[in-house]
Amino acid sequence: MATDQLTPSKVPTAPRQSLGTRVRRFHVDERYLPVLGTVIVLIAMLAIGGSLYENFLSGRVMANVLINNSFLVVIAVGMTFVILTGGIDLSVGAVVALSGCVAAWMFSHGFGAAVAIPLVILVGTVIGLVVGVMVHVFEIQPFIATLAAMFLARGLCYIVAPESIPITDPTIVALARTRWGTEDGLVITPSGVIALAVVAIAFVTLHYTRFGRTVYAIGGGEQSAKLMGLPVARTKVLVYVISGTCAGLGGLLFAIFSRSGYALTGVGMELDAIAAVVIGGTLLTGGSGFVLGSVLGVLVLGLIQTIITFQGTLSSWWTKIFIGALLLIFVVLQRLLVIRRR
Amino acid sequence: SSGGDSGDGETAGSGDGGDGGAISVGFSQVGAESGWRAANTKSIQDALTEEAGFDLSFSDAQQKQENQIQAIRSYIAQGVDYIAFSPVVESGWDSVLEEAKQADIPVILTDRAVDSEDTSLYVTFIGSDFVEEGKRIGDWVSENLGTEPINVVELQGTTGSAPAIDRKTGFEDAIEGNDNISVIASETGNFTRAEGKTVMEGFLQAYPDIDVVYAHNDDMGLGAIEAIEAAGKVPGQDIKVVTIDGVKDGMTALAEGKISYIVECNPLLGPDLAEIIKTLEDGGTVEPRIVTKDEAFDQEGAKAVLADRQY
Amino acid sequence: MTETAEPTPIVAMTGISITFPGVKALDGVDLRLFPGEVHALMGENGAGKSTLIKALTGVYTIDSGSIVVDGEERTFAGPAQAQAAGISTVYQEVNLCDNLSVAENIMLGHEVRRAGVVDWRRTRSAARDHLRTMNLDIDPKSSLSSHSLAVQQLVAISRAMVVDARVLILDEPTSSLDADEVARLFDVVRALRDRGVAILFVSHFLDQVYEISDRMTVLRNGTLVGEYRTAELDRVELVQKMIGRALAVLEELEEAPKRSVAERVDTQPYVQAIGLGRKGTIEPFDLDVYAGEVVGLAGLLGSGRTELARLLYGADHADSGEIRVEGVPTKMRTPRTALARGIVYSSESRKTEGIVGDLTVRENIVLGLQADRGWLRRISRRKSDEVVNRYIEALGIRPANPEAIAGNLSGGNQQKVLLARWLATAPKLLLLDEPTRGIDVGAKAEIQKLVADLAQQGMAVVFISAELEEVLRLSHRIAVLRDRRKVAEITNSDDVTTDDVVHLIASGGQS
Amino acid sequence: MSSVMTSAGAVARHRLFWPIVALAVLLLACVLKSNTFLDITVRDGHLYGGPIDIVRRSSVLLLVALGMTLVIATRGIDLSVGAVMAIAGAVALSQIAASDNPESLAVVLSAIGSAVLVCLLIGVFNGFLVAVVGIQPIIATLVIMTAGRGIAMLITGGQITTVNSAPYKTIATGYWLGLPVAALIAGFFFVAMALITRRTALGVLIESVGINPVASRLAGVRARTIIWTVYILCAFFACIAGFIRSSDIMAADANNAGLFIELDAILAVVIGGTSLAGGKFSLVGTLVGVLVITTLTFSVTILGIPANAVSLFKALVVILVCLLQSPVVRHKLRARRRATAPAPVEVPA
Ligand SMILES: Nc1ncnc2c1ncn2[C@@H]1O[C@H](COP(=O)(O)OP(=O)(O)OP(=O)(O)O)[C@@H](O)[C@H]1O
Ligand SMILES: Nc1ncnc2c1ncn2[C@@H]1O[C@H](COP(=O)(O)OP(=O)(O)OP(=O)(O)O)[C@@H](O)[C@H]1O
Ligand SMILES: [Mg+2]
Ligand SMILES: [Mg+2]
Repeated sequence: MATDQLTPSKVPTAPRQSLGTRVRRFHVDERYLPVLGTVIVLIAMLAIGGSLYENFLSGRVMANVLINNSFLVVIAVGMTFVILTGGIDLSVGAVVALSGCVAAWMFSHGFGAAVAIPLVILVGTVIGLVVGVMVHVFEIQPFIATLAAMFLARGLCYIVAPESIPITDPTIVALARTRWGTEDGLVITPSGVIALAVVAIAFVTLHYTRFGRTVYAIGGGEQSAKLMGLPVARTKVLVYVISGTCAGLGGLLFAIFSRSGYALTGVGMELDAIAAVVIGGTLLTGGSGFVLGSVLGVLVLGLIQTIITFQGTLSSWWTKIFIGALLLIFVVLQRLLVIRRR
Repeated sequence: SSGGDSGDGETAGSGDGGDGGAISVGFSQVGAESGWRAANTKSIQDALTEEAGFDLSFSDAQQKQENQIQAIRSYIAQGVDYIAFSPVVESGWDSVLEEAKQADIPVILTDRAVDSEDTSLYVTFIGSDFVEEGKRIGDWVSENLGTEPINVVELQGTTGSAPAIDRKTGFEDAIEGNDNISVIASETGNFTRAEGKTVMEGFLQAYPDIDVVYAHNDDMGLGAIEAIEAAGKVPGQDIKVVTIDGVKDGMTALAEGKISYIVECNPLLGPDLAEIIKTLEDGGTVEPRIVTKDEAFDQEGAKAVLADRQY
Repeated sequence: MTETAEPTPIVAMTGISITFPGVKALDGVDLRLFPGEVHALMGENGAGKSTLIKALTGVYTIDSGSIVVDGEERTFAGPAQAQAAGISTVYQEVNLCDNLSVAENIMLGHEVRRAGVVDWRRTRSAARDHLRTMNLDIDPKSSLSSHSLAVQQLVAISRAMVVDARVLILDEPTSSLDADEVARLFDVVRALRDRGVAILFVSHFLDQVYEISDRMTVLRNGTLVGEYRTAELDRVELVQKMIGRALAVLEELEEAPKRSVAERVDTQPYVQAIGLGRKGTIEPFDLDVYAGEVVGLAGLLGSGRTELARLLYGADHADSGEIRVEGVPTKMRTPRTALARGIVYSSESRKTEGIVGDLTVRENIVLGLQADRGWLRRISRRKSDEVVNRYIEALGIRPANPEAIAGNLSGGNQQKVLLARWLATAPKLLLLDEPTRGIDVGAKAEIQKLVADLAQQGMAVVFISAELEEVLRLSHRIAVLRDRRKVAEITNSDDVTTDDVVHLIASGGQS
Repeated sequence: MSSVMTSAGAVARHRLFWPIVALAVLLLACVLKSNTFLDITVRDGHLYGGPIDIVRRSSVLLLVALGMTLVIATRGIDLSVGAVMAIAGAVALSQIAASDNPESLAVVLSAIGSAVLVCLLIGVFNGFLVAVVGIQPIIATLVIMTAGRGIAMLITGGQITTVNSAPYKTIATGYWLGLPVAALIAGFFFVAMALITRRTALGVLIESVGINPVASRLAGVRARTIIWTVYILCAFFACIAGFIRSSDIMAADANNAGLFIELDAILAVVIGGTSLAGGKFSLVGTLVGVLVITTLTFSVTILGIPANAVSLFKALVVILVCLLQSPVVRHKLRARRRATAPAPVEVPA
């Protein structure tokens, strides 16, 4: 770099050691606090669940939390990219349904897995691209662009598969059946592995590539990012493409999970994904958060479901109230932890 | 209907069934989207009580298949004796049912069927035949109203859901031969009163000469009645309303003549379920498909049963 | 620098015009930049300097005119393309991402990569090197938002150095820097110039302009006044060209507003801070401010002046000590409490803490007044007209349109709007943090005069400025801060010089 | 004042141009399908007809969107409105159903009173979570969105509570001075809010908080109180909307009352030109947005769009309106219009 070779002509008056450095009593970086809060409350939840219910902490139950939510993990990862730029993606639930329906339709029309699987994921990519263009080129607010995409994808679902279609393709069946792991139920499925791989890729992308850092920069201030000469346009379109692709992949995982395609799957799934991301400590205003936090967020939601099932005595309405209450306790605790540490 | 009295008998006999402790049953309900569903839940919770020798784990899936699969997996992990559930969707249950089968837990389906080719995955299905329900409405309309040219509007259930699809199909099958009947419009009312009313208001605007409203459930029918009355017409006279379900509000309207005909879809599956589980527990076998006997009511019939209608 | 044979300009802008809804911001302006020169862009607030810069780097699309870079006609679609063409820019307001670390802000888009992935260790050490050139010894890993505006500005400058630029544009880089930082920056600028980089420099400090620039282009009201060699244009002429008014104004300027002799009428201070402090921000300090008195805060960048003012205003919570207002102990819970007691604070970061961008000038000016009255009692149109027009005129806010969107105003004019907001509330104690940042020469004198007058009329003022002369000129007393601690307090008199204060700061009050 | 009004008016007209065109096109399509659609007839002294239906039907969404506009202006969002509607209906109707005399006005009023109280409490709760605890609005209101329906079902025992009560029925289906009461109620609150936000300083303070919360706080604005207030207002309006919805069918449907209405409300707000990033809001814009969405829903039935294609139809209309409204397209269209005008004269340097 050019300026390195510059020799100062004037010796600085006094090096200011303390300049700008903050006195820190805690060594935890502030940015990690929300995630840390999530971890602590999650552990507390596990402990309470374990003490209340038999079998709760068994390997099988814990493995199930991941297996049952692998599609949500993938979707939440995609959502994290979007939210980090300060956007939001409401279309993911409908895209999951659409790619599931397309998968079911293709399999029932004799396409093989090698053709169907990439195409199914591509469905999500294309919708993501459409959204990205709407958001970036036409400057439509993400909420609205993705809401329109949600209607669109849902509408296409009814056209592709008006009724639920079972999937009998051997590859999918095999993927659904395969379990790796120990006898006592601590197992992992191919879907789980895919989800974890997606998380790993996302992590590296966000933290170790220029694209990833641009995502954060846009969330910190789009105008600034633009003035800093960062490729804002490309990045913004790309995050929606990523989210769409993740939703497409999520749809595939859901199709494997349920071995069917159905137009009404994933109603409200976008909210689950958003909730997971936010619970994981990501700010909806963008610029701050971690993909691993989102995974924790999914686990929290999964655990809440598990607790409900283990409780077993809740009526339908108490179930709703209970979920709401757990969510409340969770976010308030997490928030208090964060404030405390600050 | 079918299960009522036999269920009672079972309850009485359960006192001595307690040798191995209570029978643990995991039940995953679709949700609580309607009065019908609430009655269904209550019936099951009332039948599988501790006194009757059951240990019921109930969970509500909030209309999400993923929650239901998750709940069933959880029941398997908990090691319950029986699993019962009302599937949200027909397809997509093979994997989790296979897991249940591996764990040697018998599965009973209630209310809605699954389209699994491998019928060994579940022991039996109890519930209604939605196509048949639509067909019975269609037959009645065809016989009683279709004697002269009539215009029918249809209020569909939630787009894509099995009851909506089946009830539509059944109705269409039944009226196929009757040229007098023309379905001039068919729109979804999402099984709710409010949307039933909204859609009916639109129909009334768009089509001046509607003779019959076919609603896929009572709630939409009741909503339609509100719309008809608001438009200054008399339901039951100017426009006839036929529905499926037979919940209390619907039966009341039927008794008052606002609704003309209702095909019942019996939500009280609890006693049947209890009986089946007891039979299986005692080593017996059950039919793979038990269709509940659904009645149909006209105004007279409604008046007769209304007094002791509980849901 | 002497111009012998006219070399070819690296940037030549001709006939640039830009119109915003209702404003013709630029009208046929020319600008030439030659390699190896420092070129000053001069003009009053709102003259169009920043707009011209943004036109060059593609932030704004030009209505007409041509831009030739390196002999080739170019229109950049955005700063990214301009950067690729070797034009590196530090825009007027600090435009960094305060959610990221210092290192990232410097290196964003230029991270050191190995096999496609960012090598953070080397990226950080590169960032540290760049910070060092600016004599900035801060942790590259620390979050940008934890640093004061001045530090952020230095970081922004460091960032501009990362690219191996042929043109470096600095839009008011020195507005919140103190003398040392400025000297340091100029060293770097000179070194770059000597290596043939063309530098475009904007500042309202004439001293600085005369110290560093070779040539200058003067704008007035969006039009070009002319291009001059710095050596051939003296200050009086320059100012005349900038403001287009007669010399009389200038003489008035030279005759700096003098602090009046403090004659304390009150026996008790209007506001008294006793052992007020906040852990990690500022050590407990005592400070008295009497009505009719200007208390200046002197200190280097990061010395805690801003923090002191924020505590007095209740913008941050003190965790020790107390504040007495007219002798009554008062808990400053929120700015509202302070406001209700006639204490107001004009923040140094006008972009993030001052101006409400999408509101109009009028709404921004009456905001403080309105907040004080509560939402129910809306300020009548008549009252607001009166207030707004008064301050638009008094401070020379341009465009003089109360319905202009405040965020679209030029930086200096935004600062004036912010000042107007606080003056409009007729406060008892005015906490001014860098109130003249980015304000042009004429307006600066006006504002200084205003402050002196207000004090004379009995207002208490706490005055913070990076410009020590200004502090000395206005203050009756000066509190000296260092390392987030108040180290000395002196009574100002004509004998006190800037050197005395600098010495006090350097010695930490041990003189 | 007049200069603000005209300049703001000009901008508003511009921004709302395409939504209004969309409205007109939808209405036109309906007329083409059903010729009598726009006819307004007088029956028993009441007005009937398509436009009246749309206006009456808009009342629920208008109320919800009204509150939502204010919340969105502060950079927030309220997902709980649907649940609040359900609770309002559940509380009011179960109280009426439990009383001896459902037809009595006093009973109805007290039922409404207690429902309003409950809903205000929910608003206070939401506002507390957002403004005081500092939880992100979307999650804070998600709590009630989830639990609220549970509470409503708890009140109704999971059943759809049906009542017969003439005074209550008036809310949605009654007429006053020939106009639907529901529309009058919504209109009243709309006008009241428009006056309150623009005749007092509330509007500008809300915008200020939405645009730059930090600067607003430093300017002495009670940001916390204002944010709290808008959530309470939002819950209140949702509550009134809940009364209209439950009165419409004379039943409290805890599960379905106001289901997904938050999305429609947000859509209406945004079509009306208020940005989800907070700041400047336009209640008139919201009104137009509401009319567009209600007409869109209504036209689905009138035009006989097949049930399977309803979603697709909605998506296309929304996308079209948004695209036409987008700055880029607007700019392009304007440029084309201008192209016929003489080119700007080059000013010599
Ligand atoms: N985005 C915009 N929209 C409308 N008007 C604008 C916009 N940007 C700048 N202006 C107007 O253009 C004129 C020139 O502004 P500019 O920022 O270039 O001034 P400047 O010379 O940099 O002033 P300062 O010294 O205060 O920074 C001003 O009148 C300003 O109000
Ligand atoms: N939000 C914050 N939280 C904690 N410490 C901060 C914060 N903002 C700034 N600081 C630190 O407090 C110290 C003093 O702040 P600041 O630099 O604003 O003081 P100042 O004397 O006003 O300097 P300047 O001339 O830069 O305005 C600095 O070391 C800075 O890093
Ligand atoms: Mg400028
Ligand atoms: Mg400072």
